[in-house]
Amino acid sequence: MARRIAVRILLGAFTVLAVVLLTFVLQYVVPGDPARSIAGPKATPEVLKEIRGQLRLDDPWWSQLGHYLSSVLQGDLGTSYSNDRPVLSLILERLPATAALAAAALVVELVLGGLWGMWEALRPKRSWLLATVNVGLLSMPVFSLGFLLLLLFGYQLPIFPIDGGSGPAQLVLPAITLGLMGSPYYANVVRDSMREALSSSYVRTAVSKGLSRRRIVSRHVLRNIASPVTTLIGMDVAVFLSGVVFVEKIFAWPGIGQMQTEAFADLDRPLLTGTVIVAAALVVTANLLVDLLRSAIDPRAASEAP
Amino acid sequence: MAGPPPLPSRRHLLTFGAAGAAAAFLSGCGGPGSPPRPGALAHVGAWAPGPGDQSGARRGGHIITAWSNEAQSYDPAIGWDLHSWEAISTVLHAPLYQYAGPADGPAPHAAAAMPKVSADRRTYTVPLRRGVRFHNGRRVTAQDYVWTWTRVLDPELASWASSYLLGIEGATEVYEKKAKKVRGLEALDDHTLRIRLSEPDILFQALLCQPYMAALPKEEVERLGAGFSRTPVGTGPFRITRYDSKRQRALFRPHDHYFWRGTPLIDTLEYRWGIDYPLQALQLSGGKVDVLGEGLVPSQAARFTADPEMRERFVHPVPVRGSQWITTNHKRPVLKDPRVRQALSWAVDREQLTRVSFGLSDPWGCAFPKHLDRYRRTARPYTHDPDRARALLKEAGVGRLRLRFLHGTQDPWPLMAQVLQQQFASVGVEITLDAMSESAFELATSKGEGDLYGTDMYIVLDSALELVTTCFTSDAAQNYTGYHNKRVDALTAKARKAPTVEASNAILAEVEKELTEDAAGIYIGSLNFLAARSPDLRNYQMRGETGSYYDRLWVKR
Amino acid sequence: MTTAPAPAATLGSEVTIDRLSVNYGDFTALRDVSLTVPAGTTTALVGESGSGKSTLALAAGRILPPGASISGGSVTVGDTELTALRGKALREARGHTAAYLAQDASAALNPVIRVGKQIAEVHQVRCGASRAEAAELARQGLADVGIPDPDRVARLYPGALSGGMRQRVIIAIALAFRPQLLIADEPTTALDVTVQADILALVSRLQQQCGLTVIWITHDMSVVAELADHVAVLYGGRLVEHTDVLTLFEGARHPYTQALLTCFQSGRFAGPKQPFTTISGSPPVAGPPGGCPFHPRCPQADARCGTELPAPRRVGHDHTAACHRLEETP
Amino acid sequence: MSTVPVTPPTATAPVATAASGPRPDQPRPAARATARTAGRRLWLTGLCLLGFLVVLALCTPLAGSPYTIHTDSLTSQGLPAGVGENGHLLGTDAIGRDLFARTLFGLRATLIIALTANLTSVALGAVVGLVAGFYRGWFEQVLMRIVDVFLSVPTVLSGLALASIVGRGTTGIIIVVTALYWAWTARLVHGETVRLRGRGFVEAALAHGVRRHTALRRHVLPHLSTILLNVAALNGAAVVVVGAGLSYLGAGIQPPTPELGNMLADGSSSMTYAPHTLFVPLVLVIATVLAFVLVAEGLNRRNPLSERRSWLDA
Repeated sequence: MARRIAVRILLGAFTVLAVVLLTFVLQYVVPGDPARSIAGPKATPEVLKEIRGQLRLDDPWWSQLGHYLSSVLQGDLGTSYSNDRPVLSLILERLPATAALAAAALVVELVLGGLWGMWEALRPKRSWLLATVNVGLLSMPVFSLGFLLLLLFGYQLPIFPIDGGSGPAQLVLPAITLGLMGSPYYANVVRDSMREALSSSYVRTAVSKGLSRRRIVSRHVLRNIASPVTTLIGMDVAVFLSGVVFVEKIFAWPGIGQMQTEAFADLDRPLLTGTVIVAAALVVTANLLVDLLRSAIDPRAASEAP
Repeated sequence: MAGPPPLPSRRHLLTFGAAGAAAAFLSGCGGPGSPPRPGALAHVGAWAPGPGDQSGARRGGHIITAWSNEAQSYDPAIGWDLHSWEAISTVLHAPLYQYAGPADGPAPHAAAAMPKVSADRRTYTVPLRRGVRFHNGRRVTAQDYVWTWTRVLDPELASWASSYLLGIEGATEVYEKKAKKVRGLEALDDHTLRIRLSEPDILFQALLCQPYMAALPKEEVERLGAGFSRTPVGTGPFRITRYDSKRQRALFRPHDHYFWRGTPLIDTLEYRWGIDYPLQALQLSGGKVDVLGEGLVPSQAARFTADPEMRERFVHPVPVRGSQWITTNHKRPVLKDPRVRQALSWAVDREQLTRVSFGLSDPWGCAFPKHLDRYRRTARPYTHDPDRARALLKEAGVGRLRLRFLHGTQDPWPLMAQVLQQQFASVGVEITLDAMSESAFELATSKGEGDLYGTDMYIVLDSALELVTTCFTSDAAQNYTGYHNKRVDALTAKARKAPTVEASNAILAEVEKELTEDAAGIYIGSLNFLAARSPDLRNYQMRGETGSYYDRLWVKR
Repeated sequence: MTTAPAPAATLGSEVTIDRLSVNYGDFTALRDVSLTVPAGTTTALVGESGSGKSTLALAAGRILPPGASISGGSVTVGDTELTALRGKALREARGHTAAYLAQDASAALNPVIRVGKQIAEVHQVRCGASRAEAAELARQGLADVGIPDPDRVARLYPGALSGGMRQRVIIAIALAFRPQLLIADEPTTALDVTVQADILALVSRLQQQCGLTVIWITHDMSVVAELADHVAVLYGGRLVEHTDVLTLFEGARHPYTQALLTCFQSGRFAGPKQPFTTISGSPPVAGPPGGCPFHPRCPQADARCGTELPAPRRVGHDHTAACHRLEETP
Repeated sequence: MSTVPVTPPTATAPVATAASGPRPDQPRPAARATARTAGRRLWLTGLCLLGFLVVLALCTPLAGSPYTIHTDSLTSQGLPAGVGENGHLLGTDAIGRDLFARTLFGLRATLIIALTANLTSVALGAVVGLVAGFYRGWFEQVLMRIVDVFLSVPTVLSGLALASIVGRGTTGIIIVVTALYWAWTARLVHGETVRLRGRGFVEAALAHGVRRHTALRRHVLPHLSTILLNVAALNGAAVVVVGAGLSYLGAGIQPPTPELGNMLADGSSSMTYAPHTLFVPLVLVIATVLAFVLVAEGLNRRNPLSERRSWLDA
């Protein structure tokens, strides 16, 4: 078991490194001059040259990459162009907000999607209401849904505060937006795996034991559907980190998604690559945790290939 | 409002391409133009120079201003986006002079009186006001100004404003690391500062009003180091007490030793950023926020124009000294012929075009902004005359004309480009639109690519001379399209050396006439600024050169 | 194997099935079958696929699959009449009337719960035993079914057990029921012969000790011979013959039963290269034809067999058969 | 089945059951039939809806030009005309262009993107997944790690960066969407292929000396077809929404070419004073996604699994 984890961590490190390379190339190739976004349009060419010199922007790309990689390996993600502070501290400052949002959205997803899937699995007839809601959510872009919720529950009937900040009350609307987006996927997975579980013979054994319906579902069925659901959670982390970009922009939630788009617009390369690395590391660790969780819940998973 | 909403970074917003400074504008409404009368509150002494009428002033209150982005820096030598500019101009630092009433020129602020100018108009002697202290309590001396201005010239700091100080004797040597001290800059005693220019410059008086010319405490700059850009120490009406980048908020409290006794009136000022425009509009109309720092962007401006009641309660329209035009690439042979440029100028229907910016620019066919003080215009603006355009094109012998129009994602240009495309098509000129990200757009235009692109330019130094020297003279910093007009260059140099503002403006009128007739650019609009503030604020004043004046407003909840 | 302590009372009770009919939607799987299984005895249900033997057994324990409905008749196990029960009462009744031994033991065990816990659960639910007591009873149950080192096995997951072990666990679960009726649905078919022998020996031992009433579904005559006291032969959803095991092998009267026996003998004692004797035709799938269900494949069928349904008639002391031409057959 | 299986049946795998009466956990033949017809009804409606949308998109020339700006139809304050006003069937957008024409052109652009990008990303994903799943060993590890990398890079950000490099036209978006979405399909297909390889019939084929890639093509691929169709359908829905997302951030198809994505983006900002500018394109996006989801749902229904009865109802 420990060997398997070690292999996974090694592979994870490789993935993060590959992501660093990919992101560095991506943002290096994006047209635009970071010096201009630092010094502003009225700066004279001499000032721009001076800034480019200080930030070593005119070095050949491979020396920039080499310099960057060596500093990353020592854990120093460089300093942000736009506000002169170490990228790592900037990200760590904003990370808890995004983590809280992702966690809350995951809870909303699991609860909504789970209950919905279970309800549909336990009812013999397929309900058309849920199918239409399913389609509606699948096709609604995040920002339209977010803005509608903001307008409805933040402004028209001011149930939730819309004055920005990162308190629990402000967390509700963004978490619901993200959660709603993901719940159809969870509902489908829960419904299918539950339906398969309910028609398998170990449930018949449970029925023949005379167990109550609730006990059968909670004791026997839920643990069996945990494995496919945890796989989905693993895949979902990456989705969160991109859905978060829109939601944080609309609800002014101070997370790394917002910082990422700002860094991209300002061509703040160290901050941009920094956020991507942290995001990639989050995805990799999340997948590892999910795998461990899954093999804890479902012994069959433990025997599968890593 | 059509056109993809602007990318999150609004740093570029009101810089609109060329004008690094904030939206420069005259406070159109409110109080009489005369210098501030003593307020009803006895204990409020004289007010800092600026617009507004303080009768019925009341103390106390907490003001919240919303911004879309974090400030570039609160260090006056570094910050240039609107958020930083307002903080360094009226909140944290007090420059030597500040624009007085709505239409008047600079009035003494941190300085005791207007500068004594030598006969050859090259030496300025500035008497400093006594009793001006830094937030840490230390008195300000002339030596502080010498140190601050030398710091701006320091190549290590790479401040964007360094180029403005090169007019002072010896400044270029410091800028090129050849000298440590600026020859033309001397502190005669603790309260007099003498500046010697290499040649007379009518703009220098306005330069003394800029935030980067305000004194900075040497010991604090060195103590705080990089932190200075977030929690600076200055001489302004407010000092910063908390900078929280995690919750994206900054808190300012009144400066206890502020030399205009009794102001500011409110207790605390809070800046909040990271708030997108639609949410800003909701927060304002929901009463959660008192001022929108960047005013109304076109997409939100439409929201308020749609509802007259909302417009009346929240919107504070303010004319701005800024002009909007389409730069033509003079390197392209077909665009070298002035008749082609004039044809394009006649082909534009400015009425239809500026409707797309929802009140943020008025249709206008001349080079300089519509409202200029102490200026008598002689140029005749272009109007919409497609037949004349077609005639000019035939006269210039141009058949099918295909031009590439570049634009970034910044409102309202993506939309205007589409309207222009249709208007030019009606005179036989085919425009292809080339949309790109904002940073790619700036890089492309600075390299002189593309044929046409939109430009907005605001005047901060109180004279149209700034517009010409930045965009239209041959050696202008932002003249990327190779426009050379000897007559314009000569007149501009003369205007700069003119003895008085009126004389300088008379010469500038000729420059505008030349630029307009030569159609150096296709002039389409004169810019406005729609400030957005809560109806509870009293005596809310705003000027483009500085942003909102928080030292004179009060709250009546 | 430690001898299990004699259980307090014999568990098994009499099962009487009276004119029972069951159908799945429109397909009638069982047509008014009457059968009694004396307490403490084993009755084997024999027949080809689709003869309704599984349905009869499951109906006896009221654990019919979804979609099946009892359209007539009644089932009484001990003193409770099962067909009338609904909802909670049915659930309660299921708990202590019938235990079910599935054919595929690995599927019948919940793959994600430890084996010990699945047995303990019955004790906890049925007789309210505490967690520790239930665990001890489960360990005891595993020992009863002859599983070595029950502590280790109790902590294992079903996936880690062999086929035989899993079947024993199923039996342990069944016993934890203290069931009045044990329904075995070909539990040994999926196992290889040696393990099958162990399981059969185990079941018969447990039956003697606890006096279980067993309904054993199979189509393997050797199992019938070894275990069963009575045998009921079903064909096309009808009870064609019901007798004790001895008379069946010596004097089966119904042509179908005789054909089954001959096929079995030819298969069992055939020398090399000798063809097996088979029964021509195939069991009815779309529902039995009019008259006697077996008549299309019955060598002695005559006109009457084709039209009129033969009613089951007593042929001997403990022997009924349903055929018009009983007299002629030897 | 002429002979009656007399000798005890060999230890058949639990799945292949002798049909001894309706297996309790297998759906009855009747159930399997209704599942198939219900499934067919569903994905047929899906296909019809998609067909209708394609026809709608094809008759764009009738709807007039989406670019002409009818300034006369803007209200006095310069606000867009509502649905049905000033002779515009669906009103106008913020600068006065006919929304009906723009929606049709937008639909065509979105369908082109949705179908092609969907095809390319699913095809690429399937190929990589199949090859990785089939040729086990280090080759699989390398491919799957590349998939992990693509899944870890935040989609929106890489989309933005890629869009500014490969250009913003339709081809640009297709490249971006393919780059973002092939990894999902690859991971799903890889998992499935690994599972299928373990099944008997593939190993049997290989044992008979069938070369690997013919075994792959003949045995594994047909089995995957249902999964691929399913993924393609859901992927189609996601592609439309991602296009809208990229446009919202200014990286999608650039104005003035209409595309449902950037129309949604514009609509969101002008929703407060002209809600129809958002809801008209939104209805069409929902219709497009509905078509894809119906096809996916229909295909899902065809496999009998979905009609199995729960023991709780017994």
